[in-house]
Amino acid sequence: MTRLPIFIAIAATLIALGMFAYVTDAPAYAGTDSATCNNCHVMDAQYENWYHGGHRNVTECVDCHLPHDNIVSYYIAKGRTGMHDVYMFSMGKTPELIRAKEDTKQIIQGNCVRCHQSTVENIMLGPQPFDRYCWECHRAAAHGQRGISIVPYQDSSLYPTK
Amino acid sequence: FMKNQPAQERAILPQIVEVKPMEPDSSIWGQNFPNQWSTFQQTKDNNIKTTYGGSEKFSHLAEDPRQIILFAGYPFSKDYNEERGHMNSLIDVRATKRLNLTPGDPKETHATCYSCKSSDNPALWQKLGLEGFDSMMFPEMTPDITNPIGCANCHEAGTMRLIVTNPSLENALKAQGKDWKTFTRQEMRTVVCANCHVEYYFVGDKKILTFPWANGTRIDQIIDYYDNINFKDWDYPGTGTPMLKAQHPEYEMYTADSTHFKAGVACADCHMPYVRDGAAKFSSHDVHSPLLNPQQACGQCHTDVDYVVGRVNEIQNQVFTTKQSTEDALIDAITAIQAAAADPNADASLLDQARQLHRKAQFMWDFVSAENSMGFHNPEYILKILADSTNYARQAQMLAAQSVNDPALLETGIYDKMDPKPTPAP
Amino acid sequence: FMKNQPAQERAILPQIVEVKPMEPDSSIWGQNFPNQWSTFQQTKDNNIKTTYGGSEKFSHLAEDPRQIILFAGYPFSKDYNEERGHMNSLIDVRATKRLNLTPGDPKETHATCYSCKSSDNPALWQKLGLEGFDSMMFPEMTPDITNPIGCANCHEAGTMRLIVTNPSLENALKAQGKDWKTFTRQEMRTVVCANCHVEYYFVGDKKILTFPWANGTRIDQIIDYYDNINFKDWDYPGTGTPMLKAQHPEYEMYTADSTHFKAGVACADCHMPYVRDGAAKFSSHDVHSPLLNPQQACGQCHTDVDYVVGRVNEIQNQVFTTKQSTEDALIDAITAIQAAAADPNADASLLDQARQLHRKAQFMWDFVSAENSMGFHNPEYILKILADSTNYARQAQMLAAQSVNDPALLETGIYDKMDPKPTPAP
Ligand code: HEC
Ligand code: HEC
Ligand code: HEC
Ligand code: HEC
Ligand code: HEC
Ligand code: HEC
Ligand code: HEC
Ligand code: HEC
Ligand code: HEC
Ligand code: HEC
Ligand code: HEC
Ligand code: HEC
Ligand code: HEC
Ligand code: HEC
Ligand SMILES: [Ca+2]
Ligand SMILES: [Ca+2]
Repeated sequence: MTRLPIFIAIAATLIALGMFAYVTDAPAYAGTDSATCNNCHVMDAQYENWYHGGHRNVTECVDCHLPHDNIVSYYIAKGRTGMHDVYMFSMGKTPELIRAKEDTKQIIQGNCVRCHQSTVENIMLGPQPFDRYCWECHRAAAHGQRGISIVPYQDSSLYPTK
Repeated sequence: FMKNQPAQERAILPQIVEVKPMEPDSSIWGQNFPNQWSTFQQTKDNNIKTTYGGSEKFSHLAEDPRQIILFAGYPFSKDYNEERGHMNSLIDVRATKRLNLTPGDPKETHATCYSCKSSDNPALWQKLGLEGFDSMMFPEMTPDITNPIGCANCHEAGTMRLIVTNPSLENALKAQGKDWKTFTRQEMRTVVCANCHVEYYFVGDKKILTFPWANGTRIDQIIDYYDNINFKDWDYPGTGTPMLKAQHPEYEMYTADSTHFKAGVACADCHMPYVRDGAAKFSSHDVHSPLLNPQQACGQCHTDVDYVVGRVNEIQNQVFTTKQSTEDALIDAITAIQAAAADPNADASLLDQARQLHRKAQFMWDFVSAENSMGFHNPEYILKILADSTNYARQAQMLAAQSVNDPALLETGIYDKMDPKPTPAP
Repeated sequence: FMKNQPAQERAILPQIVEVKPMEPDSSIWGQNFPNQWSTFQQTKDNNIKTTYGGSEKFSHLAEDPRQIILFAGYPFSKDYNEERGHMNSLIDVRATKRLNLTPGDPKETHATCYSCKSSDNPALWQKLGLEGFDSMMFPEMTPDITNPIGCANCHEAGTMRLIVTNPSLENALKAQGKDWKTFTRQEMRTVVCANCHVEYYFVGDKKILTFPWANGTRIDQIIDYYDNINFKDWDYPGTGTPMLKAQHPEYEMYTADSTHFKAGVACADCHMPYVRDGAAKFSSHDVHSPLLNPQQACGQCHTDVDYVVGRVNEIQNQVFTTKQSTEDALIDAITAIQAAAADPNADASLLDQARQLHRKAQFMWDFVSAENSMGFHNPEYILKILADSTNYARQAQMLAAQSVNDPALLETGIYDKMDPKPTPAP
């Protein structure tokens, strides 16, 4: 009897969360669909360029942006960076220029090597560490050439030009 | 993605108020486009200086008194300041001591000087025609001009398309067989600036605004153009050189195969980068030095913003010191030609060759100096121009000495020895 | 990542044959690294010319006879060819007419000229010491030198680490307080080329190979260095100018804050790009002009390869024409100084100033001309150097005229009027 209100409260909370999850499609954020990342239009450019780049057939965002050495570090990183992104976005703190942070870069580098290990074996070896990011040379591999629009036309039914 | 957007969220249509063609009052356009209008208004109050540019109205003459000597006999030796944001255009053109407002003076300033300063112009040009506009006197035109640069200088009302509004630009493009109506959007993002940021001169007594581009927009083609029509802006005092003055040839310099131009980058990419209001992007209309907002201006293309800003610095310093050496060479040459010209026995042909080289060298220097990026818009081209200019200036001095057979005219480093240095007229 | 790899999977180890330290014979190293070895061998047979470089052994003197005049009195006026791939180093150094092989001649060529031409050197330097090596005569050393440039010039056997093998580079870095053992891998990808692609001179009678870097590697620091020790390579005939010769200062030019260097790019990135054998990639050891394989050399960083190759062209053309103007100015100056020096009444102090400027101007020009990228390694720096050089050359001419009080010495365009042009000695 005295537990009923608590039960109701819990049920209500669950229903509310469920509704929230359903309406906002929040579980998608637990998945890997690249379109999800693009829910935040602040990353349109990265999405668009990935979409048109060579890697789309073989990668989703998380293939590069989350560590894949084991499932624990995968979800820790996912939770941490995900919460960071959501917080910054929701609080309107999105910086003018979104840039991969240093630890993000190390995660990415690990992933380049994960997939391309046999290709880069020769060059990664040696008594001195390989001290550069792959995309210092492969500048367009991930997100295309910066700043230069890869869609030179616009949808004239939506954006008439006259 | 674009399909998912509800149509009414789109920026251009529908518009809250209807803007009539060539509406001079930007605040009316601004009701439809509050972001563009509010950023545009910021051009009024910018006042930060960068190493070589920025928006503070410092005097170029005080900063580098060599220019007082180089412009002797011409209004630029009286008053020549760093330019500021677009909203200041009217205040600044009316305040400059370069204006000659003496009624009836043969050199009285024409309304042509308003050409690039007001959003009233497009309507006035339509009403009066280019000739009608330019043949009026400056004070005569003043009452009709109440708005500084504004939306109507760059946009077509309604469609917001970028357009050529200055009839002189239209003519200059035509002279090259070009029709801007065929240009792509990305091209217009550069060409729209050419309404104003270009070298120009005034034709005839009616002072018709003209761009000297019939042969092309490269420095040698422009010099050829002026030489062919025997044009001069003024006679240099004491040397008798028929001089040319260069003005803000940003467009010509940038489009001369600069590395960014060849890579497809437009003026607006750097000077009007996209900024965000919430999730929507728009072009910042707060046009100023990109060094004041390099994250936005350069960061879209360059990951390492510190690196590119460092490069600008490196390039500008190199251009600045080279430009000063050229100025020293010009001053040495001018001093020699003055001495030779004062000598009635001077060999006229040699002296004339000296003057021709002085004319050419100084215009080349001015083309770099009056350009407002201190070399960044096209570093290699600009440094080559300075190398050639110095070479011609030195040869001018040598010819002057030969013309009077007097090696004493070969003194160098004259400006350095000057004490005190010249100061701008108070 | 390396931690996760079982040691035997790593490509450097295990090696099929053990290579002894400083092994001169590259084919032995090549058994362990067939890809590097087979590409290395291609440097032997390259013979394609690019606009300004490439691997064909054309004569710079025939191509631009001005250089015959500029190097008058010095072996470079006899024979000066475009360089070729690394495997040709011995053939070419032995064939050049710049060698003086007259036994007992005070100017007989020392073994120092082998310093940058053979993989036998590291072992020889260890055995003889730098002084022992350099004080021998060229023909005396010849029997000990049987291998052209090879693996031992750049790598440590066993680890394959990039190392400084030339003791003169080690000394030069030390003089600047630097220790290459602390350099990163990416830094070594540039520094390893500085074993050879640097300006150098010979100290004393033993002709000890030395890099003039104690004050730094910028052009003005190097000139200061030489001026301070009163060094000269030769006396210019007729002018008496104590001249300096510049040689292949690729390293100094490139690292002088060039746009690529500041962006973290190394020589090996462009000249030894990764290529593939099956899926695995390795550094191409077929070192040559990147314009012959721009897809590989530039394409990973620059998606638009046509654009960057077009830029190289643009930059090189601008540098080339500016460099020729500088040469013309130098020839005019030389002619004037010769005339003045022939006049016993010349003012000694003015004439000496003229010589100093000639020395400086010509070294600056040569620093650009002897550098092998025709400006591309550092366009702005190089164009600024040329602008200054021309300015000094013209001032040298003016001082010569002043020293004998004779404006007839101010003639310009002398080379253009020469008919016939000089030809290299047969
Ligand atoms: C092939 C690997 C790869 C994939 C797939 C990938 N990225 Fe990236 N991403 C990178 C790299 C590499 C960088 C760092 C670029 C740099 O520092 O220059 C980066 C940087 C970013 C940045 C920071 C912006 C910047 O320029 O530094 C964002 C945001 C981003 N990625 C989002 C995404 C999204 C969203 C997706 C999926 C649509 C995605 N990425 C897919 C490799 C990848
Ligand atoms: C809720 C909106 C939102 C979603 C969804 C989102 N991001 Fe972001 N992301 C942001 C914001 C805001 C920033 C800028 C934060 C900053 O720079 O501190 C950002 C920054 C980044 C960065 C650069 C900063 C860093 O961490 O190095 C990367 C990479 C990135 N996001 C990848 C992703 C990927 C991959 C996904 C999908 C799995 C994703 N984001 C989903 C809003 C979002
Ligand atoms: C999930 C695995 C995966 C990851 C992570 C990954 N790649 Fe790839 N990458 C591939 C595959 C598979 C291909 C072949 C694609 C094709 O042929 O269309 C490829 C193609 C490439 C290519 C050649 C095509 C091109 O776009 O130029 C380059 C270069 C490359 N990757 C570099 C990188 C770099 C750099 C990173 C890290 C920033 C990276 N890759 C991350 C799987 C991956
Ligand atoms: C690649 C970027 C870029 C492009 C494209 C570009 N500029 Fe600039 N511009 C700069 C930089 C950087 C400066 C130097 C600012 C400084 O010194 O503070 C500058 C300076 C200027 C200035 C002087 C600004 C001041 O600080 O007073 C004007 C005016 C100008 N540019 C106009 C133009 C015009 C017109 C075009 C096209 C024809 C153009 N720019 C193209 C980057 C660019
Ligand atoms: C209608 C003529 C006109 C047009 C069109 C025009 N400008 Fe200007 N611009 C000026 C004038 C005049 C000034 C100087 C105003 C002053 O100093 O009072 C100026 C100043 C500037 C400055 C210096 C601002 C500062 O704070 O120092 C920059 C940068 C600039 N313009 C860039 C551009 C670019 C980029 C375009 C094209 C997108 C453009 N302008 C189009 C006339 C024009
Ligand atoms: C073809 C367009 C054009 C014409 C015609 C023109 N200007 Fe300008 N004016 C500009 C531009 C662009 C700037 C900003 C760039 C600069 O100052 O170099 C400017 C800047 C100025 C400035 C502010 C900077 C300074 O120099 O002190 C003054 C004052 C000025 N103009 C006066 C005049 C006068 C007087 C005339 C007539 C002789 C004139 N303008 C004709 C385009 C023009
Ligand atoms: C100095 C020239 C210039 C002036 C003055 C000017 N604009 Fe623009 N405007 C541009 C350029 C360049 C663009 C970019 C157009 C493109 O990308 O096609 C632009 C774009 C726009 C757009 C399209 C959306 C966007 O942000 O890219 C709107 C709307 C706009 N301007 C409104 C205005 C209004 C309102 C005014 C007056 C307050 C104004 N403009 C004054 C040059 C100018
Ligand atoms: C729309 C794209 C874009 C914008 C905006 C842009 N750049 Fe560039 N920039 C390029 C391209 C493309 C190159 C050529 C090299 C390459 O392919 O990466 C380049 C080259 C450069 C270089 C090397 C050239 C040299 O002379 O050293 C510098 C420095 C540079 N940019 C600085 C800047 C600065 C500063 C800004 C902002 C004021 C800027 N860029 C804005 C695209 C851009
Ligand atoms: C960004 C790319 C790049 C870098 C980094 C670079 N070079 Fe070059 N180099 C070139 C190009 C392009 C040429 C011109 C080739 C031509 O004219 O055919 C060249 C020319 C040369 C040549 C003459 C080649 C020939 O064709 O005969 C030599 C030697 C050379 N470089 C050595 C070096 C050295 C040593 C370094 C480092 C100190 C270096 N380069 C760094 C691109 C580069
Ligand atoms: C041991 C001395 C030595 C080292 C170390 C060395 N070079 Fe060379 N290099 C030479 C010599 C000598 C030649 C000219 C050979 C000839 O013409 O016979 C040459 C020629 C070249 C050429 C012209 C090839 C052609 O086909 O025209 C290039 C490019 C070059 N080197 C780049 C490099 C680069 C990059 C490095 C460092 C990774 C390097 N070199 C290291 C001595 C060296
Ligand atoms: C510090 C290293 C170094 C020393 C010492 C050196 N060279 Fe070279 N040499 C090079 C390099 C690097 C090249 C390729 C670049 C070039 O030719 O400019 C080269 C190229 C050459 C070439 C082929 C191109 C040509 O000029 O015809 C000859 C021949 C040559 N050297 C002869 C000599 C002679 C003779 C000496 C002694 C006076 C000497 N070298 C001393 C580094 C050196
Ligand atoms: C002119 C200098 C030079 C010479 C000579 C030279 N190398 Fe290299 N080598 C390099 C450079 C630079 C690298 C890149 C090292 C790095 O990235 O750490 C390299 C890398 C290597 C590597 C590492 C894997 C790779 O391909 O990047 C091997 C193995 C190698 N060289 C073998 C050889 C052999 C075998 C020879 C003789 C046939 C040789 N090298 C001659 C400069 C040279
Ligand atoms: C110094 C520049 C440089 C760096 C750093 C670099 N690469 Fe590369 N990479 C190249 C070049 C050049 C090629 C082209 C080889 C070819 O196609 O002959 C290449 C080719 C590749 C390819 C094959 C592409 C294809 O078309 O199939 C892959 C995959 C790749 N790199 C991945 C990586 C990864 C992963 C890293 C970081 C560990 C990396 N690269 C670092 C220059 C670089
Ligand atoms: C390892 C990466 C890398 C390689 C390899 C490379 N570049 Fe670049 N390049 C850059 C960077 C970084 C910049 C600076 C501008 C920017 O940020 O894009 C640049 C700038 C340039 C520019 C603009 C500068 C100017 O002066 O106009 C040109 C042109 C250029 N590179 C040509 C080449 C050529 C040609 C090659 C091959 C011979 C080459 N690059 C190889 C990274 C590279
Ligand atoms: Ca300004
Ligand atoms: Ca060569």
